Amino acid sequence: MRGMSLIVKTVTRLVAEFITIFGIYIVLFGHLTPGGGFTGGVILSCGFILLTLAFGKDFSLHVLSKRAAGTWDSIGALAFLIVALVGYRVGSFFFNLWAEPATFKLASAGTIPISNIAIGVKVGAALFGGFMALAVFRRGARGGYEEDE
Amino acid sequence: MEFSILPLLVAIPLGAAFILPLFHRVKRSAKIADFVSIFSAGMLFVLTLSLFEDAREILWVGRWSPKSVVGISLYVDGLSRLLLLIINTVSLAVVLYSVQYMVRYTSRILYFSLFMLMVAGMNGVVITGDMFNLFVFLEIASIASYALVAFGCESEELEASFKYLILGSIASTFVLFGIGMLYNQTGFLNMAQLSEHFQTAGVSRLAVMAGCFFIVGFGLKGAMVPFHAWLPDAHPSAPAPISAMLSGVLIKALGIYALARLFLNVYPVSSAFGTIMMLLGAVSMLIGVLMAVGQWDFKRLLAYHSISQMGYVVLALGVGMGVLSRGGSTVVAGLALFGGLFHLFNHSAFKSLLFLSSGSIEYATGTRQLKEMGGLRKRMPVTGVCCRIASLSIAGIPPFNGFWSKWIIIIAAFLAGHPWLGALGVLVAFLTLVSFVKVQRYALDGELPERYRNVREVPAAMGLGMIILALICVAAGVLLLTPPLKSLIMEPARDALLKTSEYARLVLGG
Amino acid sequence: MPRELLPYFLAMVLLVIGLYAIVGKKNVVKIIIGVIIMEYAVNLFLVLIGYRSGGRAPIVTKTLNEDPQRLREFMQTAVDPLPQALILTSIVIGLATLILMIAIAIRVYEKYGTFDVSKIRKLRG
Amino acid sequence: MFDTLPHIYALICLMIIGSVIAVETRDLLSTVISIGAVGFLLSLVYLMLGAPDLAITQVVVEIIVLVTLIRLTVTRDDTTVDEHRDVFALGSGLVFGGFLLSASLYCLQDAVGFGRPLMSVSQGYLNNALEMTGAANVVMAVLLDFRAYDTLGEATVIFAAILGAYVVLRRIGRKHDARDVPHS
Repeated sequence: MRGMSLIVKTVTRLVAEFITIFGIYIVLFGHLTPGGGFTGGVILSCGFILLTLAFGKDFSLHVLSKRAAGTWDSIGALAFLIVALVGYRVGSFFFNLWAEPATFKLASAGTIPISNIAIGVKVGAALFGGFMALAVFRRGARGGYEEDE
Repeated sequence: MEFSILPLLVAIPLGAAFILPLFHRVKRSAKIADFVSIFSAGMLFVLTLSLFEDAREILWVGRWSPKSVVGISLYVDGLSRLLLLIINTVSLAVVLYSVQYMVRYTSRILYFSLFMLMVAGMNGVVITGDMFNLFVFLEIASIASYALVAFGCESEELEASFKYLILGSIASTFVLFGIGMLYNQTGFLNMAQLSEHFQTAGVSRLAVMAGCFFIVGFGLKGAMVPFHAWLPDAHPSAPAPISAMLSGVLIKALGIYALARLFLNVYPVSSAFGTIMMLLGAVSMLIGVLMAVGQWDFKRLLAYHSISQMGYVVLALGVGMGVLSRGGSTVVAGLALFGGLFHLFNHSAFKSLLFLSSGSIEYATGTRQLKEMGGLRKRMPVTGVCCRIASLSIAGIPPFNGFWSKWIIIIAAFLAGHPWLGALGVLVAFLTLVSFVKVQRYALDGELPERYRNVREVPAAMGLGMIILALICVAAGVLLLTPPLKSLIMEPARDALLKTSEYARLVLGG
Repeated sequence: MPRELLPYFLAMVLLVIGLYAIVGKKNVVKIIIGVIIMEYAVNLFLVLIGYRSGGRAPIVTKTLNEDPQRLREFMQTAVDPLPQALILTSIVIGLATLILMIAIAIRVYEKYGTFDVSKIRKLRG
Repeated sequence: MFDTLPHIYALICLMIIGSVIAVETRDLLSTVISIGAVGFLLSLVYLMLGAPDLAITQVVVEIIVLVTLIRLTVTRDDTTVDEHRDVFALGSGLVFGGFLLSASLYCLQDAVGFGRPLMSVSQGYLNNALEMTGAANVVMAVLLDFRAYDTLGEATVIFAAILGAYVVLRRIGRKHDARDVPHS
């Protein structure tokens, strides 16, 4: 993929930042407004996919390499698992520490925003990596996930 | 502050699966993958054994219990414990085997990561007490298995995986539809609350329809005969350790366990569902074995036998349900259920062992065709002995475990007043014997072909995995039928199904 | 059929269409489309189950929280949040299945050179 | 009380029409576009039934679905399907579908009607989410607190599927050179 015309690139440059900011907003305010970690993560990966479609795969792989995408995928999942295991402090799985009646602030609702961020990172990275694996794959070319050894 | 180990059964394999891809491009990644997966499989095995101390254990995740707001419950009774034992024992043996076998494939890290996800999914299905949670973990195990079937990336494997994936997603949709119907009818998702609701309010027509959707969905996952089309393609195409996991454990945890739990514990026992299960079981037994007799591909033959042997288990469950719903003797019902569960255990041991030995033969000779093999007993003594033990077990030769479980099921069918089903059981057992005599004759005995003169026994790690399972095959027949282990493992499992309506009381009361 | 049960029936119709596409069509893309339609059908069914007349989204705003009277009214009229959580999970699972399905389909096309499933059969029956 | 119902009926009927077009049209690109339209109609249904979370999610997921589906269909240059109608498949589909629909017609009469769910459990979620979890969005409170274990499973499903896609898209699955020589 070599990228598209100048008009598309210019518009993309303008829009991509807004998409990213919107995605981050959706992740962070998931416990107060519609949205949440998963939705925000998908929006973030949509931003990356738009970049890929407009500028070609080399550009977006420069921003976030496939290996880094895999790493963030794992880190997000591990972070969520750790949130789950924090519940062991009170002898349970998934206990919402620091829960308090709603204050409608960003830092409220205990572990929920943390879980949202973890899921957002995880889903964004995972979908971007999956999309790149699908996009890069060509007949007869070396592609897909790199083989080890 | 009590410390429950139930979440660890899911958290350990999940943690292993999440950590492994971080090491993808690291030097010595293969060693790390081996270490992490053997360590977590061993931990799971030990945890499972430690579960046998207590009578039952229940955990409300996040402390959301019926006292405040109902959340998801994790509940382990005798039946879950039996399934956990099966899953974690077989997965330990298979991990040991994979360490050497997977040298032939690339991307070891991804393999072990997906393997751990599959184990986590099955453990999750077995310990959960919530319908939707069961669905989610069923999906984890299924998706990991779709990818593992295609692990070799050859055209046949991709084709089999695609077929499996399509039928698997139909199954998931039906299960989810059924869950939606139950939620519409009752407003509950927790199995115990559903059971309580059905006991007081009765089963409506929509709930019966949901039951039919569950039979289609879990029947597809468990490969019962009208829904079996994917299994003979998917199981042979996977790498041998994965075939062993799929045939030995996956179809039981996702299919049979879910059906047994639903129709004996959640729904009030009904003769209609019992009859359906009995018919499905009988048809699966017969069709599976008839398809198997004519096969010359070793792994495909084993796959068809899986359908047939699972038919025995479903038949036994159906017979038990029939007796219970008529208010008949609990001794007969208990005998049928005991036979079914015992066969479930035995099948996981000998079928995994058979798939592992077929993998060893393929590893050493490069072929799966029975006609091309011959005389391998002399060149591969360990594989030969293990394969022979497993074949004797599945064929139902007296001292081995397969004989006892089939025997119990057939007796129970006669006692329950289904002599034709008993006779069918005998016939299928005979055909199974014929089929495995063929395997023995062509693969292990006879003339050693010239090109296999230099075939050597497989490495020790693979042998170890097989020997563990072979010992279980030999020992289970005697040990599980005599008091200490019988009253520890088998009887609680049977009682969990036999005392159908106790389930709700035990979960909600404790 | 009572009028208030018609939406459920329409969701079942959608399920049957998806099932027909999977079973009756020979093209890989059509089969994948069938799976997607079935997922839509089940999500539609779940959201219909959770709807409560009045249909307020189950999200509390700050102004609503300050007025106990309106908050109580909200709790009696907001739609059922549980099926929505289930649908969110189900959408994610559908997306995950779809990505894996498309990856496999691309590989199958590469190996066989066709989308016609009647020509994709190296495995015997 | 059934104030929004006409819209819902219209939208669902449009979804059904869109799905039939998607299944029956001969051009694969049109198929993909129609399924996209069905997805957006579904997100409108979500919006009208009081589920803004789902509406947003459905729209963004739909974009990814469309992009990947188009990636699949443009694998080849000619995107038309040249299939003859299979009478047997059509017939058996009609029979089975008719059976399923008539069974559901019979069984759905027991269903709890549209617009008044039982909410045996979820009324508790609505009443207590604000106090007990502090999340104003009750759906998020259910998803990440009351039923967070499901969400862990959901995140794992995505993880498994992406790993699966990596696995399936490897160029080389087996080490062929090692195959012929035992114990290399």
